[in-house]
Amino acid sequence: MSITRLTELKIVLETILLSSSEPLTLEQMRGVFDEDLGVDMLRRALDELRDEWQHRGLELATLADGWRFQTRQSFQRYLQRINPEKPPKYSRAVMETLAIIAYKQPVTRGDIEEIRGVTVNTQIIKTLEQRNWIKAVGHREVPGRPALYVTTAQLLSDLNLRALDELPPLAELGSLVAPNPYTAQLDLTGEE
Amino acid sequence: MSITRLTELKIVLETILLSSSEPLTLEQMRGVFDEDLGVDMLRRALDELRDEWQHRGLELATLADGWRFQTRQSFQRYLQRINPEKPPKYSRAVMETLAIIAYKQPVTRGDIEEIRGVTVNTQIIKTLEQRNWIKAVGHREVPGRPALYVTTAQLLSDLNLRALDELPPLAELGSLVAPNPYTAQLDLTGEE
Amino acid sequence: MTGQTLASPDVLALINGQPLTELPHDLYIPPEALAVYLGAFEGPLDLLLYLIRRHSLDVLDIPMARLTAQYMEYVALMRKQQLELAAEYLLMAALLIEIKSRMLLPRPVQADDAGEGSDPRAELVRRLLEYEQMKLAAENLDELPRVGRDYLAVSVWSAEVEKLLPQISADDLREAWLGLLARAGTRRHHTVGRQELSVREAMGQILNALQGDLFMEFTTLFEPELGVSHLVVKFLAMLELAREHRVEITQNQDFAPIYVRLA
Repeated sequence: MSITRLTELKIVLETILLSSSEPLTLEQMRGVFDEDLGVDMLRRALDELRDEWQHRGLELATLADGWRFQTRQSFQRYLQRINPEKPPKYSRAVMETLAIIAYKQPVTRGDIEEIRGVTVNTQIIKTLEQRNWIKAVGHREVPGRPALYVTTAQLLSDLNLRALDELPPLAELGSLVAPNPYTAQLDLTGEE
Repeated sequence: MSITRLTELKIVLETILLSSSEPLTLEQMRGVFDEDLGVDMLRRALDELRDEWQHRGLELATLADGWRFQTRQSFQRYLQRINPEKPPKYSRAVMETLAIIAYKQPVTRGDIEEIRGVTVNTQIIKTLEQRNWIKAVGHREVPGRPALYVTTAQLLSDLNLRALDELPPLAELGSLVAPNPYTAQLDLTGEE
Repeated sequence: MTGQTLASPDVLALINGQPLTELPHDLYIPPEALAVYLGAFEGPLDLLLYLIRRHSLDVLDIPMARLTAQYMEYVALMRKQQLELAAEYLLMAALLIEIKSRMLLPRPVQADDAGEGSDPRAELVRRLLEYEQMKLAAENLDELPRVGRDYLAVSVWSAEVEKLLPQISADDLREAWLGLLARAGTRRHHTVGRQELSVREAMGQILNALQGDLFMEFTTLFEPELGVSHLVVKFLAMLELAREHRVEITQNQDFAPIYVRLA
């Protein structure tokens, strides 16, 4: 491909990526061109495009559901001055419910209640569904047929991740407690 | 102004303009910077920015109510080939304005600004009026006689509701908003 | 080993082999803070974890008597404050008491394979650890850079996209209110902050401290560990009291200690 062609290709890619309200997949981007572009060519153009934006306020990010331009975190302070309203901050109840679904999926409401020790407010599930971070994907075949929840690609994209395994690793259960050499002997003496 | 400063200025301007969902006024752009930029300096930077985008797919356009990046006409054919899976979303500012009008009607622009704590962009009211979701129904008899806005039957039908009282109740929302993170710290000091 | 140590009359219990001679003193919560304070817990497991972490107890070796007693104290406080006491807290209380009573029963010397006769605390420990793991995971998740909060997705205006009108639902309006509420909530809490540092209250504290003692040294009336804002408020209160002639402030010579007493 000639240099001019590659430059043109990048201009079109930049334009469609900057104006799309959703991340674009490689397939979607290929479909835009009259001729059939190889995936390799497309990737090369995207890589170059990413490099060209290296020192600017936006970055070309690769996400679970495609590519998109997004602002760099270091520019957030400027953006906040344009739009001083803060997005909602989710309560611990909402975030814990989300964490359980993310790490233990698929789970039912009962599973979440078992882990958190409290009833799960319907509003919490609704809030997460509304944000399109979780969705029901069927039922567990037990009495009551409770819905099974999983997280969505949207959640990953919103957290700037490509796959579930990029979630922060769980703390090892063992590391949550210091090993206690006396446990065996101490069953009752500690008590009475 | 040194070349570096001007370059930095342009990077910030480019970033806020590309990421803003509504056109930005010169005043809004000036308010973003720590130091007080002269209007001349700002205009010069915007002019240079416009020139830099001359041969690309977006153009920096001057509209009645401000500046914005938009795609060039000649690139529309590429955009048409992308079938977005989801329609675009309204900005938070648009949604919050609509929510305030829906729940607190009739309200003036001043009322909305009071609740949101920021100026209401004319474009937002226009967007909602064009959608035929809100309309002005008279004036409040105070100095300036500001217009009073209410929601329309069209909004209810688009939301699939029969009456305004079918809007989600507000009372139960309180519990989902995270408690102020400082509250916990304050109370814990009583502990130490 | 256990018999020896317990022989001392002052020893209340053994914690990890160390004799415990005093009950912890830090269970006290200012009553006015209780409602907010308990509101900060996500439920009985969260409260239990707090108690365990607060007292550096080993989760794998929970002293059931102490933990149950402390937990019940909280539950009693909740009832006294007429807080909406969720059933989960009472259920947990019942569970703790059940475990404690089972621990009092003689147990088989050797636990069998089926787990019968194993430590009755085991299930509680498992749940506590699992909850703590998820609680930490939630915190980490919340810290990940999030679109809309830490950065924005970019989509510039185009005539093509403009033709597609955004669709909204009633829930979107609800979500918009949530954002408004979150901000209103921040403002509301600022008011609480002001009350916390009322000059009036500080004046009362100074007058209280001066009861009984004829003179007190000026500096002893301040608590620098509470931070600058407390110092400022205390100082304002002191000036106010002097202005109202309710205290008398004296200093014999330059750089000598300043004394305060009721006027």
